[in-house]
Amino acid sequence: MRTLRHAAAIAWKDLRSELRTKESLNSSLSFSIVVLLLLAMAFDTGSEIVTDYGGGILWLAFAFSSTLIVNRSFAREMPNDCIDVLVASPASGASLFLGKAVAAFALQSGIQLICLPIFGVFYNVTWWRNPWQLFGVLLLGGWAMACIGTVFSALTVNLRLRELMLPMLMYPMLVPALLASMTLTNYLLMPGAMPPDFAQWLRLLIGFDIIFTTLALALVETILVR
Amino acid sequence: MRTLRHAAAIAWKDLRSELRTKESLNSSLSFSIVVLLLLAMAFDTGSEIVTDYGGGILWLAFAFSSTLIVNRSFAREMPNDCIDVLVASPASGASLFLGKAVAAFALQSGIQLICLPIFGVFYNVTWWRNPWQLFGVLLLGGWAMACIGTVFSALTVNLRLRELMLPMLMYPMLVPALLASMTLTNYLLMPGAMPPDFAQWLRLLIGFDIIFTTLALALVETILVR
Amino acid sequence: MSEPAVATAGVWKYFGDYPALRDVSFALDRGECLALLGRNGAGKTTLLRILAGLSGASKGDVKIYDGVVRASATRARIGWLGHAIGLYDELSARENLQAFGALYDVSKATIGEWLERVNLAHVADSPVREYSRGMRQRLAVARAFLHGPDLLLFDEPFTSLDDKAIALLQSLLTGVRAKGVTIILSTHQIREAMELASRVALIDRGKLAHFGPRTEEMLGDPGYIYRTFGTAA
Amino acid sequence: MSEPAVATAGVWKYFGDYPALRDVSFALDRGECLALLGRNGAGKTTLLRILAGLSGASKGDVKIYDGVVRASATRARIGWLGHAIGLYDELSARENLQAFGALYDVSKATIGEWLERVNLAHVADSPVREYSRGMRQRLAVARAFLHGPDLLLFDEPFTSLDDKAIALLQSLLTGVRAKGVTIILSTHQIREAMELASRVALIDRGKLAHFGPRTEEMLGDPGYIYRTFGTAA
Amino acid sequence: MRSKIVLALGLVGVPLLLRNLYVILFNLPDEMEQGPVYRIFYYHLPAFFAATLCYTTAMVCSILYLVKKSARYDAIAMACTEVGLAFAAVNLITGMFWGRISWGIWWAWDPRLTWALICWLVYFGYLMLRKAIDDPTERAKNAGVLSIFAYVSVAITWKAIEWWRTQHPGPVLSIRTGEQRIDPAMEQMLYVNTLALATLAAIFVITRLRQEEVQREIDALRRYAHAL
Ligand code: HEM
Ligand SMILES: Nc1ncnc2c1ncn2[C@@H]1O[C@H](COP(=O)(O)OP(=O)(O)OP(=O)(O)O)[C@@H](O)[C@H]1O
Ligand SMILES: Nc1ncnc2c1ncn2[C@@H]1O[C@H](COP(=O)(O)OP(=O)(O)OP(=O)(O)O)[C@@H](O)[C@H]1O
Ligand SMILES: [Mg+2]
Ligand SMILES: [Mg+2]
Repeated sequence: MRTLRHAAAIAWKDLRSELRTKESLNSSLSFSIVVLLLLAMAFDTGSEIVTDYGGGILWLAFAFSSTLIVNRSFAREMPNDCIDVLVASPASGASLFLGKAVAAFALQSGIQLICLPIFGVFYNVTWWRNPWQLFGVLLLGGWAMACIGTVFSALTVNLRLRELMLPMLMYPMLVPALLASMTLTNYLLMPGAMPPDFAQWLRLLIGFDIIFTTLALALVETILVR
Repeated sequence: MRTLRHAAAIAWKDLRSELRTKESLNSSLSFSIVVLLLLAMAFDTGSEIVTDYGGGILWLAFAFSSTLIVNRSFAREMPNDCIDVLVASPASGASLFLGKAVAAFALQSGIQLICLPIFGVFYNVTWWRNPWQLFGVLLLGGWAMACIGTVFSALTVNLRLRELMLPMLMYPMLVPALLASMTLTNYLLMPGAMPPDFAQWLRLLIGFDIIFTTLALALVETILVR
Repeated sequence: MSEPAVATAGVWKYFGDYPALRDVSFALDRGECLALLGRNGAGKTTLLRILAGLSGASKGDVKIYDGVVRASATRARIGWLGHAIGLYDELSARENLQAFGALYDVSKATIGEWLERVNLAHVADSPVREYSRGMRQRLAVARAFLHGPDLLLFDEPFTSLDDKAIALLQSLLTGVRAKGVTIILSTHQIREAMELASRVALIDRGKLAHFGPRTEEMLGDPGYIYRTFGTAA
Repeated sequence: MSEPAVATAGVWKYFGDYPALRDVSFALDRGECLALLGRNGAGKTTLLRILAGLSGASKGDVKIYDGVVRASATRARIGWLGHAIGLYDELSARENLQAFGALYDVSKATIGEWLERVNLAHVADSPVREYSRGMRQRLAVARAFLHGPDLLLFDEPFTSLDDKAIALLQSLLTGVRAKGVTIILSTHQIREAMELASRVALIDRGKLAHFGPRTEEMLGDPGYIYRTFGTAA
Repeated sequence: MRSKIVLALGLVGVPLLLRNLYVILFNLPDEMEQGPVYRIFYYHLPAFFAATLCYTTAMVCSILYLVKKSARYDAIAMACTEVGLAFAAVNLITGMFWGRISWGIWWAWDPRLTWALICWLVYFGYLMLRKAIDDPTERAKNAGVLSIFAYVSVAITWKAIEWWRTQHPGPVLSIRTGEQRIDPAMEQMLYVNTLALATLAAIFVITRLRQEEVQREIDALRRYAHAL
């Protein structure tokens, strides 16, 4: 309970400093348009590529924006040594991690929700075929990115661990989750019944989320206290 | 002359401190590998898509990873108010800009050079068909990214939500250069003679570099002095 | 009330090969105010960070109110003020105090009181980015006092405070000390510290060169301690 | 040698609606040392930043050695030391000085000398991140002196320096002053500043409340200036 | 004085706009292939022209601001960009509806469309940048620089139609092609409606500017009060 309350306080603070004004919404809106535009440039769309690989394009955009958001998660605590105050406070490492991950997740989800209809218009995709399942996949995949990304960001605090080449491994670690999300999204964008391996990919994604959240919660205390 | 000497000093300092911490280098390199990996998985490689869109994929990875580098360009000067010391020094805005852009360019080129063979392996592309022309395109396109990225890094360094603002402002400007680089790279990856509009795209890219470098050099002084 | 508020036994701290603290042992009773003195690079900050649980000792033992340093209950009793102010530039003073207060269950009213007390109520809603250096330091002081800690660990708290703010901080510190709060503060503004301190410790290149009560000689003459207990160097 | 080293005429500075400086005019001759005093938030830093060309005045005129503030030649003659140290944490002391020295064409030998002078030669190759606060401040002082400027603008330079380092800085400052260098320093450590200053300025909520020579009364009694020239508040 | 200009412009612009609407709807003939939908064209292209005018003024004023450092120019640049963005949005939206009707899709990654979108995004970014900076001089300075950079994208949008030939119709106006490709009556209507929309844009800019000036006056008064 206390952990959750502290986590909420930290998430709220993070969101507050990001969302000072409603302009943040506008800028994430145009940011996502820009990324989709970039992807459209790379692949001459209009051809059948989108219908087959829509999920790939969408998640690439998500991965990119998420990297940017999550990179700042702990970096925000560095000026003025705010991290010291947090570590010295009774908040546990787990609550710190949870708070930061939730804040990143919320920002990220905001961008995803904006992206989706824009994606629909610009790529002529009917994305609302299976809306609830799609949101489910967005949540699961989004959490995977927020979780791994936050751990990665925490490494910026700890010099010793940061130099262990861990950062190099961090992003590639995400690949299974992203791959699962892409495939699932592709399936959900297609008309017709789900292919048989839908459930299998879903299980992979859920398993990934569970494993990494557990690992992160267990390890974050070591990362933060020198 | 003095401008160049100062620029060299600044570039050298930037490179030195980046190579010390490898913060943006690591994240940018691993992120570009992830992009290549994801795209390889998202699009069944081997199909004709890669031969058609190889340049697009490559430059997409470069563009994304470049953001992570230029993001830090001026942000690096913020802790301890180093920017104040630079601005108070006799170094001109132009030399500051040049130094930073060159440092970003060097880091970026390092990443490109590592990415290129990885790209070749993942996608079964023989990228060394026209190696020198290809390097030329990498240089021109890379400079466009470094140049625009550095200017916008200076413009946005004090903003909240900088992480989203920077790409949102920078990419639309960059699109012509990226488009040209993508197309040129596609041509260079294809076997056979160059299409007739090769020269035209090349001219576009060079023109872009010249225009934006000039604009940046002319305007950066105004940006930096408050 | 018998056990000491802070007790260290044979604390060493290595940074690489460099011993920043060498065998530091002392015990400080409750309600005392310890002035931690020492030249630049002596190890004051290192010691305070170990006491606050921000870094671990390489060797030795630290007890705070008979608890281990990193225990959550212990942390809740500590008020920390480091070299940097530990505040978010883009949030306002009030939002900053709210953010940290939430970690200690501090009420809104208390936050308002503290803003009054450090004379920042009139600018409580502008972002900290716009504060002058002394205003930031005052807010940091309020942040450290906010949750009514039992042990204050202050690293150079007088930095960039003006005469009035120093007087204010001194009165705040004597005020809480009267209520039994233990205080450890490091500083180079010896005069101001001596007015408060009941004990004085001198660290000399990582060693605890002196630990004892504050005497009358120290009050008038800021150089006295270095001359008497320090090494020549 | 007739024209003043620094001359401001009717300088105003607004942050939004708030006038941080109101109609500040003074002229300081070469070789003088001005102590800039004022309570927290008075506007000392704002004034120094305008003199260094780091921010523009909203109204009014600033002349430095008869040149405009932002001219490249003028900038080369200024030594700036702000609230923050202006050094890169991940570079070593030597690399930091080299990086800044390159902008002023300072030789390697000079850099070595300055590292000796501020007593950092033994740690010159460890990254600044590992320095204690006072060591960082000493390095920042070296950085500001490095290129032999003609005008020193120092914002609270004594912060977190120990007794020896303060003495060192004082002797450095008197040394260069004897060679005709002009000095403006803001500080709350009035005692230390009065030993150096030849002129004293008091800023009171943005207004220049006093500007004149340092008198004998000021030397012994740090509160004198505020009592005599400040407003009650 | 200012209000008289607005009034005069209004007296010219609004009747012109209404007359044009009447002529477009009832007097001009249908286009051969597309039928009545094509009438959207009379707003699609003139809106873009009006936007280009606004952007150009904004760019010029930005340069003037950076040279003269007078807040007035910054205000003009800001007002022009806001209005330009609105007209560019009209161009985009009419285009999208037109596309929906004649191509069956809302959007295609045709170079012309893409550039129009990029241009819009760039100037939208300009407004975002303005909103994100609090200090007025800092804001004016950074925005001024951005406005100059942004103008490159306007130039490219203008040229895109010649550089890349794709789905979106190529140039039709005789001043660009040198030959008469559409009915002269249609072409004339385009110019007349451009004039009407440009007048409208001028009215918007001046109004917005006045709003801004009032705001600045209030700020100055507040400053004066603070200084006392
Ligand atoms: C979202 C969709 C569209 C956008 C963003 C768009 C954008 C533009 C722009 C920016 C211009 C002016 C450029 C210039 O003159 O240099 C233009 C002109 C024009 N547009 Fe569109 N357009 C769109 C859809 C359409 C459609 C669907 C049609 C008709 C089928 C169309 C027909 C034209 C014509 C005939 C011109 C005049 C060309 C000239 O002479 O310059 N547009 N459009
Ligand atoms: N992270 C670190 N890595 C290596 N050495 C360090 C590190 N932190 C501190 N040191 C060294 O430990 C010594 C003690 O530093 P500390 O910060 O405790 O000094 P201090 O007494 O607080 O000095 P000051 O009065 O200047 O603040 C210094 O010599 C410093 O160089
Ligand atoms: N960027 C800013 N935006 C808004 N207000 C500011 C800004 N910078 C400074 N101020 C205000 O201007 C006033 C003067 O600030 P300044 O930093 O010059 O004070 P100072 O005399 O240096 O104080 P200190 O002794 O605390 O360093 C303060 O009230 C401060 O709140
Ligand atoms: Mg210290
Ligand atoms: Mg100050």
